[in-house]
Amino acid sequence: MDFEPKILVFACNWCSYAGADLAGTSRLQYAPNVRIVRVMCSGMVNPALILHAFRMGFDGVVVAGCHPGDCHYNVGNYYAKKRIVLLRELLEFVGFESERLKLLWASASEGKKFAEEMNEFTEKIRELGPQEKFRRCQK
Amino acid sequence: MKKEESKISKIKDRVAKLLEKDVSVFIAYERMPFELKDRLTIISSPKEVDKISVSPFMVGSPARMLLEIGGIDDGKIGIIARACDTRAIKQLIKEGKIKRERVYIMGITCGGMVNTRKLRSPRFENGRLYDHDREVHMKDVLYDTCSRCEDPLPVLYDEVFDVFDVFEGVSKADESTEEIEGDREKRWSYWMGEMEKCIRCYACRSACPMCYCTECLVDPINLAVSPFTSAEEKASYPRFLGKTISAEDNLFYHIIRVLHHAGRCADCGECERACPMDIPIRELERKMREVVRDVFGYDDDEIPFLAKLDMIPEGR
Amino acid sequence: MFVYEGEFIKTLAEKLISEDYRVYVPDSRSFIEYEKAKDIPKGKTRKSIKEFLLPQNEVLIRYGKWIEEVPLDREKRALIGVNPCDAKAVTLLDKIYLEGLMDPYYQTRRENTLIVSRNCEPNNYCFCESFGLTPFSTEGSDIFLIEKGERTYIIPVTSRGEKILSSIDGLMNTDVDESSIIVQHNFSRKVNPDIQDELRKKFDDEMWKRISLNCISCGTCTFLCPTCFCFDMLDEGEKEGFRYRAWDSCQFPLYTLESSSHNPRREKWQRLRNRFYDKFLYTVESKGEIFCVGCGRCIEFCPGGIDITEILAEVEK
Amino acid sequence: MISAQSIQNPYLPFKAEIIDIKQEVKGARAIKTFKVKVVDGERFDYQPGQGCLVSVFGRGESWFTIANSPTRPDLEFSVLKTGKVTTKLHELNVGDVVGLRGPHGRPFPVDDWRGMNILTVGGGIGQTPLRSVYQYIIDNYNDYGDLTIVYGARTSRDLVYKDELIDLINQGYSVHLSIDIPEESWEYFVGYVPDNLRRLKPNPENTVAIICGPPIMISISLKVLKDLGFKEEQVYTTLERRMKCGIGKCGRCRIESKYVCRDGPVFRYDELSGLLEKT
Repeated sequence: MDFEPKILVFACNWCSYAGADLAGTSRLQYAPNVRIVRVMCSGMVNPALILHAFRMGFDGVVVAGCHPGDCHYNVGNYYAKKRIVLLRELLEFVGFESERLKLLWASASEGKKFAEEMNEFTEKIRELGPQEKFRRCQK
Repeated sequence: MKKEESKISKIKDRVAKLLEKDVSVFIAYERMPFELKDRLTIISSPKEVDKISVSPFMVGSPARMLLEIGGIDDGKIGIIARACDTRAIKQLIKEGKIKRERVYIMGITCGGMVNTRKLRSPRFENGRLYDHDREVHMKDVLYDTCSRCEDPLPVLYDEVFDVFDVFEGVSKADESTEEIEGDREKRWSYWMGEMEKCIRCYACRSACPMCYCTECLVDPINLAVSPFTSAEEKASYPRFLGKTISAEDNLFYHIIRVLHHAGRCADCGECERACPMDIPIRELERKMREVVRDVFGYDDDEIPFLAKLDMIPEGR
Repeated sequence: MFVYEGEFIKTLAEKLISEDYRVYVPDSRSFIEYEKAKDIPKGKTRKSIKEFLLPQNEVLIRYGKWIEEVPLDREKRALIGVNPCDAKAVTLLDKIYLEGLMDPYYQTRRENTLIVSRNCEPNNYCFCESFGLTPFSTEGSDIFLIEKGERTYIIPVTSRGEKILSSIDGLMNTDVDESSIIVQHNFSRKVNPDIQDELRKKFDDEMWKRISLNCISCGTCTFLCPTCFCFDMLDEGEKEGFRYRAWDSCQFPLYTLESSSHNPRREKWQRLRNRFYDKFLYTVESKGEIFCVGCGRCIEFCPGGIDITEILAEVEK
Repeated sequence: MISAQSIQNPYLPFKAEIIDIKQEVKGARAIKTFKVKVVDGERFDYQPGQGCLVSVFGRGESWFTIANSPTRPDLEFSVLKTGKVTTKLHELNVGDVVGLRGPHGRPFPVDDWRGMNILTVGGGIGQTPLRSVYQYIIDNYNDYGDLTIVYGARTSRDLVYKDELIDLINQGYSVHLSIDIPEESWEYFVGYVPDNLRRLKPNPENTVAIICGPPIMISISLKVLKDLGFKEEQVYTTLERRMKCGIGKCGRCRIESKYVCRDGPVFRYDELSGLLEKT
């Protein structure tokens, strides 16, 4: 049975979500196991949201935001970068595969890049296999 | 150890003189009646000065007490602070929670605190520690924090008292967090084993001077609700974590708590001291300090770390 | 009274495992499975056996469209090496959960749990003598062991204990009188149990504000206390999930917070005061029993340094 | 008279279907009255003053006093929208299923009140337990003396069961409504409930008074009744505390040695006078 990973993407409304739209309108195919949640800014993504996603059973989480400097709120993506790096370091330290969490800069015009990144990330997670570590056990 | 008694009496006289005019209350430690442990206390008049006790058995963070009684009256507050407490006070001042001019900091040199849980029935007589009438060398029963303390000298003070000979053999965190490194699965099973023990009593959160949020996201045991909070707001309050006790959920709680201390933790070890189940939660904080120092290159700047945005580590 | 030469705990454990009990023995922190235990230390475990009768998390109902499953834990357990104060605490928990409306979850666990306690070595924090307990009191346990060097004296306390012991060979009954094997222990800490009227007088006293200064309102004292029984009921999972109950502490501010944002015990000192009044006055009025067994865990592990014996002495003054 | 199922496992709710929803009050502090029928057809007998834990799986449970009298069909609960469970209840509509646990709590001793006059003093949503009392009294009117209902709220829009009460007025019952802030088309008393009470001067002779509402209103009304000569044994009230298990186990609703969910929520005033802890 081929493992179909479940990926959650927090796409920032101004850049990445628009990029994902562009990928869709220009008929680019990318992995269907990606579920996109539109957030107003990548800086809004709280580390507890990410861990909650893993707890609910997602195999990979991507936080997609604007390139540094393009953020509609000036500093949102800087905060996101800091939080994601800190969270990845801590997850790596406790022995969780930190590759399951990815930060992606994708602007509104990079539809193709967005699609490629999604496919590549899905393949990587498919190799890693299902995420059993944080999954909530029905004790 | 006559030297020890005279130093402490010098501190007592100084506190008494301070209490007369320029300080309204003083945060110090007092010896507990039935056991070898010092707890925090508030000295408000020169008469109560002789209950002050300065010893290697002090438990509780004076910085946290300062936060708690900071708002009572507008007089100046004196505080006896070890090196890690002064770091915590400095961070709280940097974050605007305490005004420097309202605090009179009496720093003391620190030789490390003794972890009495490692001893069966400890006794302390004129500077020497005995357990079941067998003398114990203090350096082997220190708290893990103190045995790997990076900087045992106060960083912020109005005056310093040399009470204990400073703990020379401080390993500059040489055996850093690598010894639990190993491969991923080993680390994960190590931390699952540790987090299994956690009973989510939140002593670590309550004991930490940096954890002063009115509302905690992970498990709101301190939900700030007013008569004007609307029903929708109360209903939609994000409940990421309830009271489910599993190793993963406990790790979820500790990771989120530690993330909030990035660049702020004073490494005083109060969280580990408060934990009834002896879980090495300070390792997570030390890893956070290491990441903040090495990956981000942040080094005790005026602007708090979480607000400094111009440090984008490449390739991470 | 029986006597057994040699390692009685080992034989008892193997016998019980053969009767498909799961056997737990103490390590320094809590009770672990017998197979995993290297040696069995004396003295109190940090977590009491309350977690075997009232676990920190207990699923009451699994729901989907409606109630899917009501999981009752019918596993047969044996706890060997319990100290007398924890065993007595179980009888106090019974007063709450088995009187009035019977709590089925607690009841099935209680019936399937065998409590084998033994004499313990009190440490500096113990004051069980003030409540009429000694390191040798057998109340609340099914079998009581007194280890004396190589020999172990065994006292069957309940009929269930007798039934278990009858099926073990190698027990010789002996009529040595108890006083010869009971060791006196003088306790450094004392509490005067009948302070109910003092407590009533001192409700609005200023001392509670001063005493609660060190308290940091964490849940350690209530979670480690063998007689604290408060719990919270929560649902997890929107469409399908489980309704569970979890330990709760009257020291947490949310414990009495009402949705109108009125909180009868908003201040830290009110919550700390409530812990003393609840254990030494209110339960005496409602259940006729002091809900404290003098195990001293709340003193030993309090991060703030709150000492129950010191405070009760001050109440008495 | 606790239903059979809840004796065997008091934590299991049984099914009940919502058959009617009436929006009493709109706005931020909306109040809806749910008429609910027990699905398994199990006899569910209770007495005025008792309450149930209404449970919505996924959100939790809340305690509601049963709003109608046992002499009327089915069960009614008035739910003020204020938190996690109540917001979800307000989103439900007719035909949805909720869980019911109970009835729990000590009821009003309506049998001992035979032949006495009944005075109910209500404030805001506190009118719910009183409604079950005065409906019971109205249905057995010849066993009791005369009935006086005093009820008030902030504004006329916040009055619960308003049209019902106006019908009672037309039928000749002595009902005295009041609102705090004057409004044009309001022909009844304007002012706080205790002032309305002071104006009415009910005579304490052979009378039982029941006060229920916000804590301030309760304490002032109690003073007014005491000045009028009411003794503490004649006055009843219901107390409010955070409740979780509803069966006297979890310890949250305790006021000193009394469990509000088991020994209450109905208390006679002299039982409360010895309390150290002011609620």
